[in-house]
Amino acid sequence: MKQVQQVAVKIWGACQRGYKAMARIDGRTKLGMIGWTLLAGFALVAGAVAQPAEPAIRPPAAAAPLDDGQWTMPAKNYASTRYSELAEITEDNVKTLQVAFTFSTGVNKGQEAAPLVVGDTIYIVTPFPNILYALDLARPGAPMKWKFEPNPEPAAQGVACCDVVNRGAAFSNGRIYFNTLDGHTIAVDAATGKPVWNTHIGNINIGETITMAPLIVKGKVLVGNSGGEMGVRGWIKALDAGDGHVMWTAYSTGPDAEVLIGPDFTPHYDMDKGKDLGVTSWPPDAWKIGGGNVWGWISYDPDLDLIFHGTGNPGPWNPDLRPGDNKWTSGIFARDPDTGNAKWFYQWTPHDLHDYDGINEQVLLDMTWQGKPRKVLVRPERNGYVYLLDRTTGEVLSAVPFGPVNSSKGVDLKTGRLIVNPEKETSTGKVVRNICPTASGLKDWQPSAFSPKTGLLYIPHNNLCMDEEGVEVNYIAGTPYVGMNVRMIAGPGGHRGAFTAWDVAAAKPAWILKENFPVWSGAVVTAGNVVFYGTMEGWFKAVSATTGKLLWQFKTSSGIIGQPITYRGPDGHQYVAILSGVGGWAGAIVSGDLDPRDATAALGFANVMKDLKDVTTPGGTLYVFRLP
Amino acid sequence: MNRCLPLLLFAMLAIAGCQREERDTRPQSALGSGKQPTPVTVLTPGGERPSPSDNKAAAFEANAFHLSQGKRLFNWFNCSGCHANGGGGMGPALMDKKWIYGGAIESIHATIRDGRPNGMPSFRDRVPDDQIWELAAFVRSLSGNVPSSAAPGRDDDMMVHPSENRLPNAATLGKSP
Amino acid sequence: MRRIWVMCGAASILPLAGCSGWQSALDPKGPAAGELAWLIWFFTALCTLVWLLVMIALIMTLIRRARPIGDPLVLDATSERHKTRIVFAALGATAVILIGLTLLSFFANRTLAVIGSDAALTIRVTGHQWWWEVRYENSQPNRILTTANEIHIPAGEPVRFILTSTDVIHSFWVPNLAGKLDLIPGHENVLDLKADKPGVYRGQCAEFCGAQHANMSTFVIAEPRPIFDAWLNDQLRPAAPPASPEAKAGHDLFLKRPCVMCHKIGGTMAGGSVAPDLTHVASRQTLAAGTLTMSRGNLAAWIADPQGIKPGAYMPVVDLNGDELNAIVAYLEGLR
Amino acid sequence: MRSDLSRLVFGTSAIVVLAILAALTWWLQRTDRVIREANNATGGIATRAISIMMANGCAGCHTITGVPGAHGLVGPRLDATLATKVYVGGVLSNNPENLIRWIRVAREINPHTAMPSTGISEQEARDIAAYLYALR
Repeated sequence: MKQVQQVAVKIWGACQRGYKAMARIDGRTKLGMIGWTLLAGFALVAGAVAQPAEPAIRPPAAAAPLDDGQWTMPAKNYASTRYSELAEITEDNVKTLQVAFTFSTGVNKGQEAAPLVVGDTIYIVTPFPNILYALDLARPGAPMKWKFEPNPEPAAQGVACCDVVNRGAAFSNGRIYFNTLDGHTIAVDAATGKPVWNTHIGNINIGETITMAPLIVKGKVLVGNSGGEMGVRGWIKALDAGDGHVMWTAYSTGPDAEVLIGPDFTPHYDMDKGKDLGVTSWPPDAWKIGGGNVWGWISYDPDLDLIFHGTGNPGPWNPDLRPGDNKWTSGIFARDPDTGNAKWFYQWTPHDLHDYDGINEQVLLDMTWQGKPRKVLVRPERNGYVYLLDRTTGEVLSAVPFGPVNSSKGVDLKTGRLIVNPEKETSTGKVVRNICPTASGLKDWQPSAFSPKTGLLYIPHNNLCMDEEGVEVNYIAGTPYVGMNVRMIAGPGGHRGAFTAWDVAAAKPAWILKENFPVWSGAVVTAGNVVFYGTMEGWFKAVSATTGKLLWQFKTSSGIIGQPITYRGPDGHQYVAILSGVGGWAGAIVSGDLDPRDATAALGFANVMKDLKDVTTPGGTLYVFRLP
Repeated sequence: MNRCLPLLLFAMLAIAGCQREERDTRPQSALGSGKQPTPVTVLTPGGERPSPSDNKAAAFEANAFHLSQGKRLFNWFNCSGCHANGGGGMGPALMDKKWIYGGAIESIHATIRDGRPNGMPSFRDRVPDDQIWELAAFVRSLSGNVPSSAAPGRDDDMMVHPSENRLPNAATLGKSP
Repeated sequence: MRRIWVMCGAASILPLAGCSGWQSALDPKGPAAGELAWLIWFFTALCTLVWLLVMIALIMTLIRRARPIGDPLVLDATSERHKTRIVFAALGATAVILIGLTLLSFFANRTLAVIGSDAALTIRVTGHQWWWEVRYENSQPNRILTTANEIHIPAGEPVRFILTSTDVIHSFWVPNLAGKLDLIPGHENVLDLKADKPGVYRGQCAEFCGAQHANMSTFVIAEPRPIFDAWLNDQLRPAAPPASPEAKAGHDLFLKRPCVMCHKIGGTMAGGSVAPDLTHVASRQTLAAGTLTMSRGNLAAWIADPQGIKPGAYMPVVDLNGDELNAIVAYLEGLR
Repeated sequence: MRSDLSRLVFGTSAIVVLAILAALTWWLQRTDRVIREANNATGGIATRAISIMMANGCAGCHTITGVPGAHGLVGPRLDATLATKVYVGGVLSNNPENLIRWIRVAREINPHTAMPSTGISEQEARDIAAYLYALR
């Protein structure tokens, strides 16, 4: 159908040009032309009508099954589309959206979690102290069913970089799985709220915390650690969903045996081939404290039977202490979920200079690329590029910046290497000004959403630049290991955030919304053609998925950095939920009550958020909306 | 004689300049242990009690040498990793007027030495006691309450903020970047 | 009278005996230092010659009987021409000598600049108050070696030094091998040198950098290539595990006490980098940047009271009892 | 008058010089005797001791008369009073053999002492003991 449409477009264009010369042409030809024009016009209309029925780009069916109205994992499905097929709320009626109920979590720290909805219950996990609440949606006002308090070690707050957040829980097979800041993974019975198992996998005394949302794949709970700013060696573990024992551990640095690189490992680029690169691409011993933490998002493709996860920045930030490519940090692994064995790897940012963690979400899509059907993975990356990777091989199909980038000059598609801008290289004692994007990336963890209806990827992101100065750094286990003075400033244009709709097929933005503050919340898009996201001032916004036009907004009690979800309630109607409560790295100035006079506070983020304290205060409230 | 007097005075003044401050880089056990318990709260049943006094605190509190050593150690021991250059991050801000566990140098010393339950690690045995006093003195100076003659110098590198004793008041700071 | 002259001459030569030895610019052991030594001697000789000529001319003028002065307003053309010629000749000679010396030093600089252009080894020296951090660069990152205060180089090969600092300005000066060059925070200076023969050459910080500037020295040890390679490989090993129960106790104490806050010992949790790397500390010949020779007693003395040995140094006095002190010494002594 | 004065000056000078010479002779003889006695008592050679003490860290912890740079405050001061002390290291009675043992293997005698067993040779320890006893 698409080919027909393309031909039609060509003919239409030819006819349009032809009309101009019409006056000099005889009647018969004119008649023929009009006929062709009509035919082409008809074909165009037919194509447009047919498109939704046969979308050109869509997630693999196995990874994104038909929508049942529930929301059982933060990314909605294994393909991480954050797309709901619910269409009761539409572009037309969204303006009447109103609050159905609210719920205070009682924790005034950054609320980055996505609520879960399973059956008649909504589950929310708070930042430290990581309380898990179950609210009964079947009763008016959604009263509390139960709450589970894991009582994590308070000292863990002292080693949690960038606020004490939690990015959500996951549901599988009658249990809720979530992580606590002090390094426990806990399974809780979804019906009763009683803990089933509790496995201690992180050691706060070396700076290890866990903030990520787990992903449950084939009876395994996949969890990674945080601590890239503390010199913690990154890993991802698979825990048995039944009893919680660790089935495999894959480190992000070190010898191949510990990274789980075996004979199956077939990276696409030469730079990732070699023995024990996780050791040889580091100075002696540096890999043991080299970061590469897995604290972001994991996707899973059941057809290929591969999980995809990113690895965080190498530590310390000061690159002088770690010459080399610093494998396998700031990259992406494809692994076999049963054994953890790596299939391929691609490094977004070899020898990272600016804290470009590679942990963002990857949306799994099937599409035609340059005439060939491809299984791809779309990834708006912290270093500023939207990457399109072949997810079977790890080959980069395209990498296009989605905002102002001057720290690099593009990606060499032949070698796969990021072309670093030597003017923005940092080192000890050197002040480098105006590096874009910042350490927080053009886009940080805040997940984007993809709508197969529009073919657009909705990217909430930052528009920031920074000054950096490498300083002497000293490794002391359990204390920060950064070695960089950072001061962030607003990016070109003066607005600090943006919400970009990215045309995946054309690899260019469809529209961009400017936001005063970084858009630190996730996004969700629905079949009703509405995109929801929140701002750090506290506005919860609904915009048109096709044009980006603001359709509705609601001011919540605090800044929003959470992940919106939408679900079908027990009454059969569509609801939208969001946690409001400012914090995270961007909002630490408010949630941590930092002093704006110090430009380097919160690793430099406080400098660009000085006025946030005048706009919002800490909070922690769940808001749920519905049509009247 | 009249002409000689100022000369004599000047000479005496010049000789006074030879007086050099003793830098006690070795622990001075004679100065008291500095281990008097300092309560975190001001509330005590039984009415007012005398405030704690400690020779050791006085020797460190407004001493330029110790303050500058404290500033160096603040970076060396990664205090700056959590508290930035006073503005805070993973840990609370230190340059404001808010003291969660008390702002007396004894309290700060106790905080560094023994840690606090909500994330402050204990540096007991990891940092010699005199260095903890130096750190405590520097931390106290961050909020601009030591004599300007003793406060350590500005960070010259990225000029993240002026020297500790010349910080503008938070209220007068520009609102929007 | 004659004897006095002889004695004076002998006495004046005596200080020159100090010119040889392991820290002397006048005893060059490499092309860079040789070039400079030659310049020093040539400049000194030429200047001495000029000075002597001037003195002779002066004395002659003073001794020569004064001619009767005529009318100062009447110029004697011949005499004036003569005088002008002399002045211009002297001026010309001065110009030629100065230009010559300038050219000499210019060409010497050019020679210095190309000594290390094909250097196979690059060593990064970072100045700290008051010690030297030494990093052997390598294109293979896991063969980068970090050590302190003692610099081994292969003899007969050019070596490139990259000099920088993290605190204040220091200056790297190994007089037998090269001229001095500053270590400046945030800036990299490049110094090339070559040691012609194996030997031990002492270097010293040559820019006042604080209280212990005088005790900030280094030793450059030039060795034949095979020995150097063996040394490098040896140093790349992780630290030796403690061999005795006492050393084991010392290892545990090292990680529990303030040592761990600043020092690194490869293969352990100690990863500090603001103080010298101790992974192979006992293999070095000196302690505390050349202040003490390496021995068990000196190790103990340095740990027990660094402020007594180097007052103002950043190594603090740590409260250790006798057992603890000896355990740590036993451990460090095993780090060869 | 003048010659009287000169005679007085000359005479005084001569007496002073003679006195100095006598004192010097006495002192040298005493030193010689003391060193000889110390050498005999310990079986060491006092004159070799200074470089041994500097190389092995004695100077780092002790203040030792006559040793350049030995201003240590960690251990006791080693000076002329050493020979008259009653105990060595607080445990052994003060005699040459005990002092030599203490210098070599202090920790075998008192396991809790901070003084390390220096690991020097017997002869070196004897040389040091000779030097220390000769300080009196």
